[in-house]
Amino acid sequence: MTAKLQAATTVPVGVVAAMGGVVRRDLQASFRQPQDLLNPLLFFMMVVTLFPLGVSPEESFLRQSGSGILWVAALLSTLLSLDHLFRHDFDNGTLEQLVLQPQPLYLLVLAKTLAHWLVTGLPLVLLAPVLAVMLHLEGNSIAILCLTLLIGTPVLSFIGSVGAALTLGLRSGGVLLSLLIIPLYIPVLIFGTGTVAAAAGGASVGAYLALMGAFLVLSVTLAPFASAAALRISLSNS
Amino acid sequence: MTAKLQAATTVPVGVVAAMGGVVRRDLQASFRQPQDLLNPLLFFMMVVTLFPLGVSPEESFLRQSGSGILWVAALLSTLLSLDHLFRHDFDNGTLEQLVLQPQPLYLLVLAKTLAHWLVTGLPLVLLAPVLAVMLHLEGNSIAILCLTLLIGTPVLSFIGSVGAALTLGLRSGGVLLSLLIIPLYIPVLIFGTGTVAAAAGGASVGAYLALMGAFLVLSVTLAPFASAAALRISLSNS
Amino acid sequence: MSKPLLQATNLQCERDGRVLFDDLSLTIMPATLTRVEGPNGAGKTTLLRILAGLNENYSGEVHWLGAPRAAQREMFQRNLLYIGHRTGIKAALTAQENLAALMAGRHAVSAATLRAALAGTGLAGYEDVPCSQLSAGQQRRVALARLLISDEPLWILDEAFTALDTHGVAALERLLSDHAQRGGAVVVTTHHDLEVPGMQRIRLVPDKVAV
Amino acid sequence: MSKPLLQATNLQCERDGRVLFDDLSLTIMPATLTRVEGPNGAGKTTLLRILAGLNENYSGEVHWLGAPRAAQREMFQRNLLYIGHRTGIKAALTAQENLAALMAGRHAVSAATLRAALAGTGLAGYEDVPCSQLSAGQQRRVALARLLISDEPLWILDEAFTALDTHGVAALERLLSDHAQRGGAVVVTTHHDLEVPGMQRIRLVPDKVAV
Amino acid sequence: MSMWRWFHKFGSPKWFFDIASRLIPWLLGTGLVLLLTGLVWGLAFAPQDYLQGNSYRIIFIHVPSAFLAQSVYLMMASAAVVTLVWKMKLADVFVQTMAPVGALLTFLALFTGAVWGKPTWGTWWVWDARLTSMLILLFLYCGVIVLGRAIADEKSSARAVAVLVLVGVVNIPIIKYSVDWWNTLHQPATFTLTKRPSMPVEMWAPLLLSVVGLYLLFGWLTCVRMQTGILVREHRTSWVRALVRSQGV
Amino acid sequence: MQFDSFAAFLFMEGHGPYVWTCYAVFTLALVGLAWWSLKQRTAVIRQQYHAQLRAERRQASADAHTATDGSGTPAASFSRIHPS
Ligand code: HEM
Ligand SMILES: Nc1ncnc2c1ncn2[C@@H]1O[C@H](COP(=O)(O)OP(=O)(O)OP(=O)(O)O)[C@@H](O)[C@H]1O
Ligand SMILES: Nc1ncnc2c1ncn2[C@@H]1O[C@H](COP(=O)(O)OP(=O)(O)OP(=O)(O)O)[C@@H](O)[C@H]1O
Ligand SMILES: [Mg+2]
Ligand SMILES: [Mg+2]
Repeated sequence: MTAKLQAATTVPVGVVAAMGGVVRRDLQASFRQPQDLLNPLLFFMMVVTLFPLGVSPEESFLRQSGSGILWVAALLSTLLSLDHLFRHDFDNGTLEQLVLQPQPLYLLVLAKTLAHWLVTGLPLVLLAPVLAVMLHLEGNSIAILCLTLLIGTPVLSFIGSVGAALTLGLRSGGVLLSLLIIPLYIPVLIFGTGTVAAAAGGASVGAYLALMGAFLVLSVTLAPFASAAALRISLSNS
Repeated sequence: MTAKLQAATTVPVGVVAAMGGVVRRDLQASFRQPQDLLNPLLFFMMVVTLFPLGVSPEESFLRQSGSGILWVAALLSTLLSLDHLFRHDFDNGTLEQLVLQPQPLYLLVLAKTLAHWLVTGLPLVLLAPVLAVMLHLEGNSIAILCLTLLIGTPVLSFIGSVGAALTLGLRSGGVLLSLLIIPLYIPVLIFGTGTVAAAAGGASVGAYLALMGAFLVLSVTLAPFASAAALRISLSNS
Repeated sequence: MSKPLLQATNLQCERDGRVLFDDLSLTIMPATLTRVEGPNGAGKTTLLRILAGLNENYSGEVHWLGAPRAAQREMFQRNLLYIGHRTGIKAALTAQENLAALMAGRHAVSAATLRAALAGTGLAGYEDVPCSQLSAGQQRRVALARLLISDEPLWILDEAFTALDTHGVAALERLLSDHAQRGGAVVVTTHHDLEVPGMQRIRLVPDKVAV
Repeated sequence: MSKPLLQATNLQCERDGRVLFDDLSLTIMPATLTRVEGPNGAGKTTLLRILAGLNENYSGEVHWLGAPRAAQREMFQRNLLYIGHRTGIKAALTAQENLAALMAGRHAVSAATLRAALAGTGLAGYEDVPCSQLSAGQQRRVALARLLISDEPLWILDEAFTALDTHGVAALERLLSDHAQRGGAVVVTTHHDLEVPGMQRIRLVPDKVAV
Repeated sequence: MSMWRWFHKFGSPKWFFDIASRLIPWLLGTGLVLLLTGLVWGLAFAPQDYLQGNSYRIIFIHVPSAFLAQSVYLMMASAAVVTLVWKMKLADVFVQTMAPVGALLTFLALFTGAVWGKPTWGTWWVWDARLTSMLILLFLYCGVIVLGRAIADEKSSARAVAVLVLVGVVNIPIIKYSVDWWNTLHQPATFTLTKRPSMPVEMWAPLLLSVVGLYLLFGWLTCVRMQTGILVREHRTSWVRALVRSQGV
Repeated sequence: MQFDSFAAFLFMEGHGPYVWTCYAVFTLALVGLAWWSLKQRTAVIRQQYHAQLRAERRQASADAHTATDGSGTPAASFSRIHPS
């Protein structure tokens, strides 16, 4: 590998390869620190178990509010994990290097957010059926619930990435991040639980799912732009 | 203040003054600006808002589960904030300096945890009545609820401090310890909501409150020892 | 090759109400080593981050190979190697994984090359140790290993010599002047007295009239 | 005053399966300056943290004024000033608040003294700036300001000269040898060539039999 | 080009400062007269509502606050676009100085609504679509304020807040739509704000007066607060220094 | 006037407390905001005025020092502080 020592005129590593690199590296780092992986999951489980304990263990209550509880819990665990999305990388300088990579930043941010979802959102979707059974939800509702979580949790990650990027250098990070993001999460929450309620009421859920799909497409395409802009701002300030 | 340059034989700053110093400094750092005081309040309010939106806005449901929701939200806010209890100080080296202060470490840790409660627990107790009204709780229940939160939130902070100290350095130990802390939170939650339910049912709450008081005394006296030991381990390891 | 690599004109930057520099112009030619000097707080880091495109809170113009940098951001970044105060090393990954990650978006390198680069900075035997278990100087060495396999012409290094022992400092000095001799450009800050023949200097003098 | 301040016997420490030092004994007398030397990764930081009582993963004995340290922890800590890689500066607090916080458990100092100490490290005018807005060197200066108002006899400083500009380095060197001359003891690591008359050296040689 | 020059001129802080100085007395005078007329008329002279009795008189402050609370966010969003695209300082001054005003108006709408709810609905609060979306608007405002103050650097703070306001404004219609939908899904329509008898002129005339009056007062507040913001940001320019010299005590 | 007496006006058939709290809070909030905004403006002007005076004084003393030091800034002495 002899150095060419003249301005390179091509970007030899393709965008897709670079995005793959980002995902692989983030997954690697997460699996090295398993407690980072498990924390959101444990949190999710705990929030869900708190309701039978703290509110009421009655089957009718749980059946009625189970899907709402699972959704709120999923939302909160995503929120909890968002603080880590960029902060470690910011502190150790990896983020600077990401911004300086010769690929469009918003694609790299997209890859990073995707990795975040794979680590925090997906396990939660996989765990949801178990918890749903514990909350006495019915088979059909459980299937719909998991489907809405599967569509909805990436939306949460992507919207959240904007907040994480905006609050990056700031000391009051965690709480501030939640303040900025929770209002934006509300439509997802409403339609997520709404879909399950519609299914339980026997209505057709096609339209609801289409709407959630629209949220997903919107957030995946737009949020990385906003996050990339916010990251540049935060880095300028550090 | 001429330097004596020989081994000092007394500790000139008293324990109480040193503890006061720790509390003041932590409050200063949290409330750099007056509007920072608002953050935990807003956060708590938003978490509570998620439940009517996600589960059900009906008055009967909210009245029944209002106190449980508030307790769960309080528990979650505490949990979310625990990560920050020692981590910043660990990263910037303040924790090393704390450990090297010439006062007993467990008292300094006690002061630090107290500061944490003042910043995260207390505001939440103060806001709880407003949210309770929005969740349609009744006057008597509201008073009891606030009382249980006032006794219960410091317990959450103190128990949590042990977990925070342990997860600081131990990489794989983290999971184990979250698992240890969660079960410890559950009795507090059960008795907290149980007290309110008893009051709503017209039963006397004296015994419940006495028990919660016992939790408080126990956690304030024992948890700082465990946390101090955990901090030393974490620091040895870094 | 007389075309300047990087050209900045009329840079002005203020931070918390204090003007760090004003009307600063500079040209980075190929085959030069430039040292940015000044006491603590003069604005060296800020200047380097502006040149690297990390700090956008400035006014003035920056050109890359004669054209505005903003219009060719990706090409510029492809040709720039920046190492800052914070080195870009993840504590959870091993030395080799870290180096691979840093090279990922740039050009393809084989595992053997990565190991050779690490060995070149004195980390033979530490390739598979998580970086959290490396000492301060060893962590910097992981970051500096990039220099050994870089094909970027422009190097911008902030406090490049921090935490290195005497051998490390000498070896790095040689590497930097080699890079300049072979046509590359180096912009560097350091507080130890770096003296390289033909070194250019940019001196930042703090202006103390703070409001 | 010939009684040793700190005495360590038969220290042994291993980290991730590698023995850093073994059977290391040392004595820190009053009125001495000791430099711990060694290449990157030799174990300097580890040794200093053991001496300061921050790292408990070692075997061997440490005595303070002739008696086992464990039995008189608080007195020992009262007489020790340790500044590590990480300086103990909170980004959210101002320079003066940080200094006050660092002095809080030690001895009472007036606000005027704090400001004088900050001025003495060249931070006059920055007393009320949050430390997040200070440059790397300025942040270290805030931590070093403690040295100017310390009444602790034993100073343990890890990489004390990092990030300081040339003036700062020279002034700090003077301060350290003054402290030794007036009967204090300094244990320090640094990679720049510190030369003080009468300086003692502890050399850590990495044992290359890595596992 | 002429567009650019237009922006340059109207984006000049000094130009705005001078115009604002001239507008201030007019805005304050007419705003106060209209608002007070509207309120006195509404409180004392407008006829009683046959359904709600006298409690309906809260409408004369409730509706103006609610209207303005919503439109301030839209104005902030337009200003945020200008901040990001043209990097115009004035636009950021507007966003950052007016966010607290928007939050206060939102709070007033919520508070007056809550107090009104007690006599009419028998409860301080219901999780009704419109109420809930107003609460979320308050959260959005709080986020903008808190973020702006948390970032010390002026330029970074301006750009970060602009990004947040824009993300928020994209979401506002989505939130509104979803909350409307949610409410009708979960809750049988117990109360709707829109279901009311059409208002006689003696009721809507004072309402109109107070709405217009509050808008004018808002204009006055904008001028005063933006002047403060300009003074802070431009403190090193010669014209501000001269002005401070001539006015400082 | 819709009301027979001033007392009736205040009482508003039982709705007085609600109506009047609303108007009171509304007025207080707006007046408070206006007062705060005006006060902030004068405070900023006054503060900048004093800052200018201070800067001039500092400049004058710095000019006096430049003869000795050259930089006009207090150098770091790193000498120990011995307050009386
Ligand atoms: C906290 C509680 C309340 C909130 C947040 C609230 C919010 C709002 C908002 C945002 C508007 C403006 C709608 C628009 O822009 O068109 C509005 C208008 C109005 N509100 Fe409320 N409201 C509350 C309680 C009440 C109550 C209790 C009543 C009376 C029973 C009421 C009666 C009205 C009326 C009559 C209008 C004007 C109608 C219209 O323009 O659509 N509101 N309110
Ligand atoms: N994040 C920040 N926010 C606001 N101001 C800052 C920030 N970082 C640095 N500054 C200010 O900018 C000035 C220049 O800082 P910079 O880090 O560029 O200095 P430097 O020359 O690199 O110093 P050093 O030699 O100590 O690294 C400092 O005086 C500091 O007050
Ligand atoms: N947290 C840790 N866990 C395990 N091993 C570690 C840890 N930190 C350091 N080590 C190992 O201990 C050895 C000594 O590290 P130490 O930080 O003491 O070196 P040092 O002499 O201070 O080096 P430098 O000059 O680079 O600061 C290193 O080789 C490293 O492999
Ligand atoms: Mg620097
Ligand atoms: Mg070291």
